[in-house]
Amino acid sequence: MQLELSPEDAAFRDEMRTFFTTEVPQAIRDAVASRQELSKDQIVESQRILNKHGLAVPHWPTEWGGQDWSPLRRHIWHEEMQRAGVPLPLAFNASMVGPVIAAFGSQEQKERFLPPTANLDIWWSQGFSEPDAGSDLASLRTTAVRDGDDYVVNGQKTWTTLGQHGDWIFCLVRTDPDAKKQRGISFLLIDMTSPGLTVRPIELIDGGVEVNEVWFEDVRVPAENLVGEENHGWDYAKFLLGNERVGVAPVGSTKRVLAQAKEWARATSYAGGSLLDDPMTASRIAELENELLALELTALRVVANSADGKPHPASSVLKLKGSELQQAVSELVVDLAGPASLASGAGDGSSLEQWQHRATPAYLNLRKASIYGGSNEIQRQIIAKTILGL
Amino acid sequence: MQLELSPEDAAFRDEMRTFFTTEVPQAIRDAVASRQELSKDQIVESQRILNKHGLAVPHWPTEWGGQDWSPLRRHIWHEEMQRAGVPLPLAFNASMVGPVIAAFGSQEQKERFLPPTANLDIWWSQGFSEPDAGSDLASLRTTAVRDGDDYVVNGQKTWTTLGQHGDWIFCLVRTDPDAKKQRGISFLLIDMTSPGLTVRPIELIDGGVEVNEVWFEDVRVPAENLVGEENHGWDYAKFLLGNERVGVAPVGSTKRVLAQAKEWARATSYAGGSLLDDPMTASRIAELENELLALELTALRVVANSADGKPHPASSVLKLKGSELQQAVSELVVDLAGPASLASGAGDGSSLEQWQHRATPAYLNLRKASIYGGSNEIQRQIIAKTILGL
Amino acid sequence: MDFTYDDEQEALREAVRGLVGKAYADFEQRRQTVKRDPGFDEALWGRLAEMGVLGLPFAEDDGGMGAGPIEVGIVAQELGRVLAPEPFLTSVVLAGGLVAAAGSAEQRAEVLGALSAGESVLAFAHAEPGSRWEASATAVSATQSEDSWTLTGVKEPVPHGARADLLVVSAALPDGGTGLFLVSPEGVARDGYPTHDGGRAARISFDATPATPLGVGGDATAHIESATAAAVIAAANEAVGAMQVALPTTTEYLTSRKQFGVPLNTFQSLSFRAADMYVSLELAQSVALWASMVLDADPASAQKAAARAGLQVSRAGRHIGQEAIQLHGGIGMTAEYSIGSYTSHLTALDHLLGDGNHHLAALSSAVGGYAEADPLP
Amino acid sequence: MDFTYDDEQEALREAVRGLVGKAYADFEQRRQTVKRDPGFDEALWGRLAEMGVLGLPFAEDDGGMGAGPIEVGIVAQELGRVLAPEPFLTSVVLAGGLVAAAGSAEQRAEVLGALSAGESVLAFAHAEPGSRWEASATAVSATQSEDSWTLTGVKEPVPHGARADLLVVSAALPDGGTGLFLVSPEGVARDGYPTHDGGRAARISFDATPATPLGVGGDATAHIESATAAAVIAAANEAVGAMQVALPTTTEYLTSRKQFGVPLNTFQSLSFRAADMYVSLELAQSVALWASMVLDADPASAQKAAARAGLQVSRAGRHIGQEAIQLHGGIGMTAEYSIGSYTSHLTALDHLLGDGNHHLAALSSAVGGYAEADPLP
Repeated sequence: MQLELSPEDAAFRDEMRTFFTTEVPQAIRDAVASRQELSKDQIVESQRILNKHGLAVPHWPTEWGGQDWSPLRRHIWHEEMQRAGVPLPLAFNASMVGPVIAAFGSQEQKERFLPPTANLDIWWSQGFSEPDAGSDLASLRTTAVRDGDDYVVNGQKTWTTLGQHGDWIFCLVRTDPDAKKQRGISFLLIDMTSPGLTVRPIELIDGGVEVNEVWFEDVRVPAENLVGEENHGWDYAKFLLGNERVGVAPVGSTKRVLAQAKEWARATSYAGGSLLDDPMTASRIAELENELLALELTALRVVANSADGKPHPASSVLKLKGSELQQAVSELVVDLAGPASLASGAGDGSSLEQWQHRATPAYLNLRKASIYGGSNEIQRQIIAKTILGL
Repeated sequence: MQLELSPEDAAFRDEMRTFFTTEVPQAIRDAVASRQELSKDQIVESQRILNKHGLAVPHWPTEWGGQDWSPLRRHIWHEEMQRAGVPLPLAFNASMVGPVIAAFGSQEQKERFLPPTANLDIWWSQGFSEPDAGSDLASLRTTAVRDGDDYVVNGQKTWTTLGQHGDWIFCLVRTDPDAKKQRGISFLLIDMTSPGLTVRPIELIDGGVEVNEVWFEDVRVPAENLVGEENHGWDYAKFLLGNERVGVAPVGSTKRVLAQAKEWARATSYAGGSLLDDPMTASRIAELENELLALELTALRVVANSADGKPHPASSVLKLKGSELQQAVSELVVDLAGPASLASGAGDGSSLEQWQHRATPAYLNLRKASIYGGSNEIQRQIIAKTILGL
Repeated sequence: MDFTYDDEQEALREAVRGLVGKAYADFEQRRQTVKRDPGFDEALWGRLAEMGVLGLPFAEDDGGMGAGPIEVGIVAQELGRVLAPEPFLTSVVLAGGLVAAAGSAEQRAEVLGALSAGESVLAFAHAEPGSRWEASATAVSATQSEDSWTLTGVKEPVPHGARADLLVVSAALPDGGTGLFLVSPEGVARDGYPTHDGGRAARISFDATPATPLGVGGDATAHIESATAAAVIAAANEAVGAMQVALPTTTEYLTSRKQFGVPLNTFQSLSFRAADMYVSLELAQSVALWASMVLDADPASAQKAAARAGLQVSRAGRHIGQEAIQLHGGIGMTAEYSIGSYTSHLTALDHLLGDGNHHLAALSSAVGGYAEADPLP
Repeated sequence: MDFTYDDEQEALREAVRGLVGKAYADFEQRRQTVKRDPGFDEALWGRLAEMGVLGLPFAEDDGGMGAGPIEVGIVAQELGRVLAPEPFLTSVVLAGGLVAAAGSAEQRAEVLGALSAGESVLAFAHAEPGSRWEASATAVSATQSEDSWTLTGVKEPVPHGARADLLVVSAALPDGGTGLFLVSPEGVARDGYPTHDGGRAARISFDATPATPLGVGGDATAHIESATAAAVIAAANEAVGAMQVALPTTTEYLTSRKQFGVPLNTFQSLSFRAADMYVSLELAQSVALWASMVLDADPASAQKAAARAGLQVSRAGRHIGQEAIQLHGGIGMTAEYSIGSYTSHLTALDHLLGDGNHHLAALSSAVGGYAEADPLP
């Protein structure tokens, strides 16, 4: 056991810290820091800068831009990025479809898709959930019927995050209606400009429109866009979801918000002093900070035990506790904003601070954190069954 | 809606308060206040004083000593008793077997048992739970086989609270082994001096021996001791458990301990002042106090809605939250005691306070509050099914 | 102590439920209403006036109905049940309450008469950038010049401040203390905007704006504290109404929604959490009703009762609001479906007049002064 | 940052587990041991000495093994796993740690040599009636007369104070500050008693009792703080060991115990709560191990790390301890069955050197002084 990073890893950390705080435009990082919704252009610009320096998809195979880093370095890269307020590489590209194509796609698919996926020239959307297949993903009903060289796709996907920006969508579709649930599902890549494909935004409770419904009416998809084998899509989806869970504990960004929260508390008058001097506020912050530290340390421990590339089963702990803490910090910020937390719709003329405007929408938006990406109930189920044998 | 008690009810409350604080010996009430285990003699003495003045079993039918009070007056009686540190009338007698005999027993049984039950001349024990029938009470296996004028009882009961003091035990026994679970169970009264009946104490984690195993080996019980009809015992048990739930929220006693806790905190030095001045301690107390008030008010609301004699379904709320708060207050007291909470086994020569000695044993002992008398999981199940229709 | 409504109170409840419950029976109707300015239904506001609801707590001499906090609580609960966006709480209970308490007979008759008749929407401009539920004002100051007063400074957020026909404004007095003033919004710079829960708020900037002292003038801090306490209790009732609907909305979803081939309510981990929500609701409801009774019986002790209700309802509202979305899953996040709006409005009510920890701080500082928290006076 | 044990550390763990795990493999063995005075197994204590465990953290020159906090943490975890009642924490880590830090070379060699050899049990007499985990002493005062010192006053509770062969006693110095003294317990009034978790404590009364200053004498508050921090970290590791066993004990019960005709683990409300216990355990374990590493790498910053570990482990210990009993049901309340003793011991460890809120208060007061809590130095 050893606390310190090796000199090499410490140098790596410094290098990352310097890169993220100097190469990614301040305006983008300020937008992250003030908890604004980012524009598509900002997300694309940031990822291209990362990709240019080999920092967008380090966990991919080296021939497709990966870095062959140790798990610790990947962790450092991930944390420093969040710490600096750099938008993470688009998860649909970098953590989801990219690794699936790299692992299960044909050589032709790899060549065609991986470079533009890494560079965010293609913006991928995810087509997994359906109105009647949420946590119970395997009960999905969107069909793909083979017709000559094409599949003809019909059905509806939902909760497609940022689908309004999507160029392509990777979908789970049912190719064998007679097979039992998990079997008979295939993994298909679909051009979102295809005729018959419609994207309809869903307004969320924070007023934002980051998720969408995607409708498929006789959408023709070339059979060459099938990833891997027909009816084996469930295996690829499980692989993808396992990857998703590992990177999903937003420790770095939650730490950043909590550090900001201290400054916001310090700048708020309370009882003749500052709100940060209030023992109740200070202890609430200190307790959250301690739990976040515990989570970060657990992530580091889990990292150490996942050298074989498979997600450590305890990664469900990261997702579960990570989302809880993310939500708890967002709730803290609403309370720090106090009466100003009602000014969520205020414009530029407001006399209140930007962080006060954003406090409640961010809190409401983050209610999703324990639902999406495998709900916390699913994570508890994984822990109970896989780890505890219950 | 009206806040104040009617003048009559207010006078009733004053009368109760005066009675409990003047007629019940101070030594007994001090023992309750210092959270000591009471002796059998103390419990008996207190109940006989109550019974002499018609205050031991006010909820029984008037011909057997009941008072025909409104639900509100019963509540006042119950709260004032706890507030004054008067031991509650023994639940096994007053709330359990007494009402069952009064409702379902023969005239002969009523005459024989009710007066000594009210006066605690008979100390009743409860023989419901078995090693393999805890929350799933209906799976009990103790048998009673009819043999002439007797039943012959064999089996084992457990968690028999204060069974070491017991004169008689009321038992659920299986009289029809072929009937489905809940059917085939009878309600039997058994003299604990019967040959073949053995009581074995179980040491608990606080070092006390308040619960027991009771073994039955060919214990002969006169058939006249059957309550109601054979194989209908489950109905009587449900009646009894419903009654149990109502009186089980120990609001008054928890309030008393919390009020004491304030004084203990005030007497404890901390950071140059008193521990009660510590904002964290004060807010923890204030929050518990608020929840207790909410519980007391809910009990009063429930009382108002249970005029037909049946327990309001929300009485599960009282049991559930009541035990949680009882436990939370006991945890608070351990923390107030601080390092002195380790001195749980100290004797008279100790320089620490009696409340510090008792803090941890009381906390450990009260872990039972959410298990016994229908575990909190059972209460949640009742709320989910009966109230919410889930 | 008696928690049951009498016949008249039951009738009021039925009437209000009939009106607003019908108007917003369809959640889409509420959604469309809050999308358009002024964020509520002016016609419904008028019908509430006809029903006497807008003058409920005011003396009959002032044009009101002479009812009390129990009746106000009943209305607040019913509005809360359907998330009715009409500004009963901020305009009638809070701003109107201040005028009733501090206004001269003439001001009361004029202002409360128009308010009760549905002819004038009132707003209380009190919160300031940097303030945190204090009863005092500092960012807006009052200046006297001979017999006339002017105000200068910024108030934000002012609930329904852009729509209001008349403003009640708190301001720092030249000799210390906080005064209350009536201000006509004509010529005042008002920036209105929607709040996350479909409400409306505004930034209002005063620049030597003429103002009329409410009543005899002078320090009105005590009035602000009392009126705020009454509003906290009404807000608690409104939140209880919202929770009363959020819970069955959730349990109905659990019984109808299938996952893994069975209805969600067969998952005990979910049904038990619904049971815990019920516990929170029952407890919060008890304290909110009790606080209304305390305010009715003994207004002088209402501030502590308001803090107790505010604390309990804050905790319950977060618990129920957060769990309601979680138990719904993804659909709970959507604006089209009702449940998320319940959570959003509970969050707004929680922060309008003081959140749970604000109330807890007040209670904590007094905790050493008595032995037990007794529900009876 | 590396959380894995090296080969030597693994070997230590195996050796200690082999010894104490075997001795207390049967819970009844532990139960019988703690029933009799001195509350632990003197023979096992001797074997721990032979294994080098009792001299683990001390310099080789002082008769110890020259190992560090990682090794101490390993031993503490293993003792915690079986609730071994041997006073490694209070005698070796705490009392021994003070002697190692503050003692003269001669004192170190003599006292730590005997301790390491299993020939002498040490106790730190520090807690006083009325004290609350302060580093200072007030109830026992030290008086100097020429070259000799005497102590007067009462210490309680003193862990293993009745059995101890030598006492390290804190006392208020005549000129202020808190000194540390070695006191032979002969002739000192000691009232020993069992603690709820099977441990032992005592009231010790000094009455002009001769005492020898530890080392150069003078104010030793900083030593007390450092040694306490090291002991808090060891206690956290001991608690983690206990939780590591309490959880599987509970899950095994859930899979074997049937109610309503099915094993308890089929009730999702129970299995999910076990999952939450696992989360608490993992997080607490991470912080306890990290704090050991901080103490190893940078003893100067160990006080904050100790507070962090103390806080996290306190929360986890209560959560896991309370839920373990609840998920067991009635049998969890019985002394014959192991789980309740785990809860009891976790409660004792929690209150020995400072509970969660005590640590939180220390962390809160410093929270404004840095931006982020960084795990790396």
